[in-house]
Amino acid sequence: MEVMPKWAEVILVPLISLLLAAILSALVILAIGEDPIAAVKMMVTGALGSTYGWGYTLYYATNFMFTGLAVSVAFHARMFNIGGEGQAALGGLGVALACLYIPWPHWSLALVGAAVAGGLFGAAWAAIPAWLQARRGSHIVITTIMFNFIAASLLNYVLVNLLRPKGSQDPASARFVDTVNLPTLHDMLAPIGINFSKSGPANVSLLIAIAACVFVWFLIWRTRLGYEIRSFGNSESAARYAGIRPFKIIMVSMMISGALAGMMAINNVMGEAERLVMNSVEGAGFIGIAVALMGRSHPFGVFIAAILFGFLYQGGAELALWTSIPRELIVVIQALVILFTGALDNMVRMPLERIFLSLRNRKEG
Amino acid sequence: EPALIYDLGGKFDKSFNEAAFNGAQRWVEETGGTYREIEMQSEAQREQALRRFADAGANPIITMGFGMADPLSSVAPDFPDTKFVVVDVTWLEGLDNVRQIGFAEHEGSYLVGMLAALASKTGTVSFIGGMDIPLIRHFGCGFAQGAKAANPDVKIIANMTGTTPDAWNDPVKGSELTKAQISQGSDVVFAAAGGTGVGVLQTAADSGILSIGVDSNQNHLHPGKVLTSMLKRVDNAVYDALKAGENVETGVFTFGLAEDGVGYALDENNASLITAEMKATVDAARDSIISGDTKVVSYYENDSCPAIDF
Amino acid sequence: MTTAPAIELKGISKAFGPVQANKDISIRVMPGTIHGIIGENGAGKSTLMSILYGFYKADKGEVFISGKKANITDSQAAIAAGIGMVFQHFKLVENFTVLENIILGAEDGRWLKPSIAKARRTLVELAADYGLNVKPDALIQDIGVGMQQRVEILKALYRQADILILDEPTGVLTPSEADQLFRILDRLRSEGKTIILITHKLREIMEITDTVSVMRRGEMTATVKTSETTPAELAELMVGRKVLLRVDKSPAKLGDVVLDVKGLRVRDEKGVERLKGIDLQVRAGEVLGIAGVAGNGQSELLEILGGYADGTGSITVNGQPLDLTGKLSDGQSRRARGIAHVPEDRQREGLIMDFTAWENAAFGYHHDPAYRSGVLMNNAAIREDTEGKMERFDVRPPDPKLAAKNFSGGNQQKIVLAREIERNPDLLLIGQPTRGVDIGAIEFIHQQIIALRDQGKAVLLVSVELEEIIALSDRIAVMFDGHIMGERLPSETDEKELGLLMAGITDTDTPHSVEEVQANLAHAGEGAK
Amino acid sequence: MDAYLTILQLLDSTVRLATPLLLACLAGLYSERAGIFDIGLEGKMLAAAFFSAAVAAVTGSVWVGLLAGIAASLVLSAIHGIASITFRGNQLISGVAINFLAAGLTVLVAQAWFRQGGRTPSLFGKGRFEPITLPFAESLQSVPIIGPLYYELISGHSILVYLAFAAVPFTWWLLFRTRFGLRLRAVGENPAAVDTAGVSVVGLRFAAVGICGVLCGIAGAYLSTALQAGFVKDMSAGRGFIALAALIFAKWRPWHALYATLLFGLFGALETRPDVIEAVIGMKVQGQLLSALPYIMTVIILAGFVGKAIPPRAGGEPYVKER
Ligand SMILES: Nc1ncnc2c1ncn2[C@@H]1O[C@H](COP(=O)(O)OP(=O)(O)OP(=O)(O)O)[C@@H](O)[C@H]1O
Ligand SMILES: Nc1ncnc2c1ncn2[C@@H]1O[C@H](COP(=O)(O)OP(=O)(O)OP(=O)(O)O)[C@@H](O)[C@H]1O
Ligand SMILES: [Mg+2]
Ligand SMILES: [Mg+2]
Repeated sequence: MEVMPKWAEVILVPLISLLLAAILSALVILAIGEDPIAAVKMMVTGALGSTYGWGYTLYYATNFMFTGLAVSVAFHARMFNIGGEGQAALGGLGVALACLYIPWPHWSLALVGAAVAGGLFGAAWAAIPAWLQARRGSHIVITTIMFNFIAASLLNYVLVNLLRPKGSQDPASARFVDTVNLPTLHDMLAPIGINFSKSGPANVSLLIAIAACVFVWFLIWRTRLGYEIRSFGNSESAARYAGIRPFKIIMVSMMISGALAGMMAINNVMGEAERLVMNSVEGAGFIGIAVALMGRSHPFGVFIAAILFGFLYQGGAELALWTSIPRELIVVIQALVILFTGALDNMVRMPLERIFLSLRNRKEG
Repeated sequence: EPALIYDLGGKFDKSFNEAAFNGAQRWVEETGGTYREIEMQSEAQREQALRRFADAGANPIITMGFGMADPLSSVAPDFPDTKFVVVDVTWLEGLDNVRQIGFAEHEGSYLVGMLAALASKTGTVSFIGGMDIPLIRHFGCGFAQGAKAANPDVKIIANMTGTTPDAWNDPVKGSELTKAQISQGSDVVFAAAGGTGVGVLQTAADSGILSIGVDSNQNHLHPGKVLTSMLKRVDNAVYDALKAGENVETGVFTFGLAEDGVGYALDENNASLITAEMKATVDAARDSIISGDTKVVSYYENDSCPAIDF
Repeated sequence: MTTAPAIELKGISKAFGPVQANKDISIRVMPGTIHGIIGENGAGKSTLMSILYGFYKADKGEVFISGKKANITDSQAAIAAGIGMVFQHFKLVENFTVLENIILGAEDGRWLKPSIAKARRTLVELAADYGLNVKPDALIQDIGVGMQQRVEILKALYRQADILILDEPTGVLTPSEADQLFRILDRLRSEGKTIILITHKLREIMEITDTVSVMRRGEMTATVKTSETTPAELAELMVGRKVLLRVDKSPAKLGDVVLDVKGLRVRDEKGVERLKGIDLQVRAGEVLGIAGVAGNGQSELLEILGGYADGTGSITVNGQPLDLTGKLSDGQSRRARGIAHVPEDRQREGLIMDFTAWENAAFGYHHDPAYRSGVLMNNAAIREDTEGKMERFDVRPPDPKLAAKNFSGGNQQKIVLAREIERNPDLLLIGQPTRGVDIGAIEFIHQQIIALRDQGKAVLLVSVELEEIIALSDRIAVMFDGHIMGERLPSETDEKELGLLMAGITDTDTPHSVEEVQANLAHAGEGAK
Repeated sequence: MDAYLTILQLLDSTVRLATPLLLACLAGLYSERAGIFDIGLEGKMLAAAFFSAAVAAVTGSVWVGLLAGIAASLVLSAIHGIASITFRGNQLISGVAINFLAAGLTVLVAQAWFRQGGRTPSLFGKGRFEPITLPFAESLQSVPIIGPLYYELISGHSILVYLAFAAVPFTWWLLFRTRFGLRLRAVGENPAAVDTAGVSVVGLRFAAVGICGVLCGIAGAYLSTALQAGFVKDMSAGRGFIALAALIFAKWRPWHALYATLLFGLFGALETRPDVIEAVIGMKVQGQLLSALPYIMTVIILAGFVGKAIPPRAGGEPYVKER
């Protein structure tokens, strides 16, 4: 017996929350002496008004889908994986090694190989905190935070001391060979007659990310493993009763989580930079937490939230290009969006529920 | 209209990017011109910014930092009529619309290293880097060679702040590193660490030891307490490029001591700290480097430093 | 002159979203009386009392205390008006001591030390006065439920409540604990205090109350004098049909030994030995009832049989040994061996409260080939199966898509029972099958257990309800402190004898003092959680 | 004697590095003990660091700055409280939002206010907290063992350091010896018990969140006005998260919070002294490994010596008695 119809819960509540965030953001823009309407216009046209804009929006969104899904899967097992950043960094290493040292005949094979390598590296990096949680009771939140730092040091070492081509002053790996370059949306859409901008970095990884959303949906809501993960996450005592082994669930859910985070690297490392640079993850692991929380750990929610954040990133970049608004404004807008759609949603929901209830009572009475 | 693209640290980093900003400001003041600018916040944005500015007809497009090398090599060929200027990159090939500018940071660092050793009473000087990357080691390496040249017995301590981007913005850690170096005897500290350096200079001033700024002239931050600053005349490079406009000369340029591309800062804030004798010694070394008599080894040559082990 | 009623509720209504939990309820309770309230699960009893206690706010209606209109906006106002309440689900802080729980919210001044010292003195007096012995410095999580309930009552008495509301207080108590509670209630009544008692047990209503109200679907359907009614009449008022208050069963037809336990020892997480060498057998076609005060090892027995505790000794099922440690000792392996388990705590173990009914109906059996298609789960099949189960077990509402938390306790229990019994297990483990369940549902659950037995299955029943044990079992084993104290046939024993065994006293023929039994019992309940 | 001095210096550095962690950790302790999880410690610290430095720079008084920092942190606390207590929102999301909000707003406001690229002007004189020399520190300095200990380690910190250390026994006392503490702990374990005992759950939780705000405010002010002389963007540099880790490490207990943050501080201090590490283990530690060492050590200690941490039972869940 729900008070509100489903459409109101799924569409109306987030929409009104978003509107509130937008209004507040506009006030902030006003306060720093800029024109909010022009700014919003610029963000929208810059991010969504052209295939160029979409190319970037979707590129960022692809990153956030992977990390958002990663956090979500772990969340279903009640594991708070803050380590997406480190896992994605290690995934980048895996992808780079696969691209640098294996002579792939074709990008499609390379993509599969790189995705597997990135996934394995990410999973391995998540497996250690998972094992420590399962066997030693070490709190996953601390260990994953620590593993982010350790990953940064490890990557620094690898890039500066091992992968950096001789003589290069840039702490980055060599460029991957052209055969492993992934087709961008431009390359993919051209054959079917759509002229997509050449410069946007969105690439075939987007399809993998969407496939990952579908995969996670199936995993969580359609497979027995997903059922066990959700059972464990909801009630550890009940899971024990049912014969669901905590060790297995913790390990498996965290490794899937780490693998998803690691696979992000096919987008940023293989698809965009085409080499491994320092700090290639650039906070996408942390944004993934916000995306997962806002998407309520549901793949569809993650998909939408990732696009929203992609929009904010790209819209913000456009603002920074053409105005003197400091780039931190975008961070503030992100904060407001997270706050209103994620944490203050009941502020919108509660009055709405009352309205729907009285509507219903009137109909019945 | 020209465009200026700052590196990740942001234009007010009190050193590298800020020097570029200062150069541009000088050009604005002198000519009343205008320019577009953007601060990078992600790797993906580098190529985006290049293309967007080029599409919009900006010319020349001046970019900062080695991170721009790779994006530039893919964007520049698409805009043959646009001139690009890149600072801290000298190794791109086959791009005839790009002006690549490098600085011999090791030479400048060498001079301030000498000054440090000369000013030190304890015989111990130190270096604090930001993130542990080759460029920073390059700075530290020149510094160590200079210090050794001035005083072969000098003890040199070097620390890096960290391995995450926070390493550039952690003045608290910079401060703690400074104190640690002080307790090991250092009385002159050279910071090449972005925002972290603010903490280094502050703590040095508070603790009564000398510090050395980097990139821009940071002597004014604590008058009488900053021994000198290792100048990297990014401001001049940017100013020159803006002034030359669309006709900016392309090719690879390295600015060392000879070109006044690097050097040490001497102004009213530190005049009392640099004795005539010190100045004479350092200037002699400067001449000797320019003439080729003294060779300062670059860390890049074989990823190691003769004077210090990182 | 007539005295004003101690409590008068007028036209109380309360809705939770679309659910009308209380509809226009009016009731009067005279001072110095015990007023019983009965009704099916979900009838709205707890809601009504929570409103009186200021825990929920009524949508409509008025409250009068001793004839004066009281504005009870929160529990603080209720406490000030002299009302105390023992909730159905205790409101205690698990890792606080008894004393800390008692003074919480009723401290004397800002500093704890003097408050605690004073409370300790008062507590000793109260305890002596009412025979409510508690250990003031024990942690709640370390004491048994019976003891926890004493703490709840002491909380109310400590706040000098004149009106005491008890919501299903005996659901977790042994008969002797319940008797003791009733002696205390009697005592309180004679001191002029007013008591409202919610219970599903008609025996208790008949035994102690002066008047009784019946609730149905949010409405107050009848209020009668206890002396003028009968259990059968009350049951009918409550459920709306005639209810069988006795279990009807034929003599057992014993088959082979299904479960054989020898020298079983189990330690809990803290390393305390909970089962200290248990031997027992259950045959096909037989219900073995395990009686005992909660916390004497019954839970551990069910846990190791159900596959989630480790131990030593030997257990065989149909002659084949069970693993007692390691990978093959988990719940999945147990189910594969034909053991089904209705756990004692349906909300913590038997169900996942946020899952839908159909998801819960597959819980533990999600690997069943009938429930899957390839690697995926066959949700349609599970849902269909659940619909059938809900129909056969009369789960209300029969909606497989409703979350478990939205069913009443009785209906939650039916979902678990349907899941386990319909597996047609060789051995059914069943713990506290009717705890907190209304009489209509109890009747049904009891029938199902007997039906399974009559199909020649073995049933191991653990319950703290002696009445239930005697009614259902073909043989009764009594547990005390991790040992089996003895076995009895239900026809040859009575509650008194079992009660002594449960207190660890085996020479049941010689007379024992109440103090001795109580001291033993207090010791017995310590391990309960 | 030299080694002794080195140890003292190391510990001295430990104390400085531990202080902001300790304050933030205690802040989190109040909040989480009351059942409100707070991953927004970082943001609150950052906001306080900025506002205390900004106001100190403008007014020239560090005390006014401190108050401003606390006020800024309290505003963020209030947002967290309204989201997670009043509107029963997700506490994690609210915390994440606060971190973003602080990271963005500090720079935005700083830029609009001072136009120095998201910095505040440097503080000097009364604009910052100076180290205090305790009585007799100078004269006792020559006394062997005790003298240097007193002078180097105990004396010579800013007042906020002493405040932070004093906050540990105070917190213990408040939580375990007062009525307020009893209720606060209860509300984090079982809010229904508090509610039915006639005490306001909302009031208690807001109080806890408020205390958390005050302590985060002091932590932030310590960063920018005592350790540093001004604000630099992102200067909290992840310390809020480390404090959170320390809180779990400490299993939500005040004295353990002190030990845990001192341990983290010590790791941080050791990282600045590779020479000491080299002297102790007899070989040079590679640079990146040195940076990772504090985190590796934490994981090892956590896995090896610290058992399972059980958070307050009602933590993270909004208190809902009716849906
Ligand atoms: N916190 C709540 N939120 C929403 N609905 C509730 C809540 N508590 C009770 N209800 C609804 O109110 C109805 C009455 O519940 P109540 O707890 O008063 O029943 P009860 O008579 O005490 O049942 P039982 O005998 O099982 O204790 C229920 O059917 C349920 O739908
Ligand atoms: N949060 C809730 N939302 C909706 N309904 C609820 C909620 N909490 C309780 N209920 C309803 O309130 C009624 C009584 O709840 P209660 O918790 O008293 O269960 P119960 O039947 O007494 O179970 P138990 O015997 O296990 O205590 C049930 O019908 C249940 O559906
Ligand atoms: Mg009830
Ligand atoms: Mg009930």
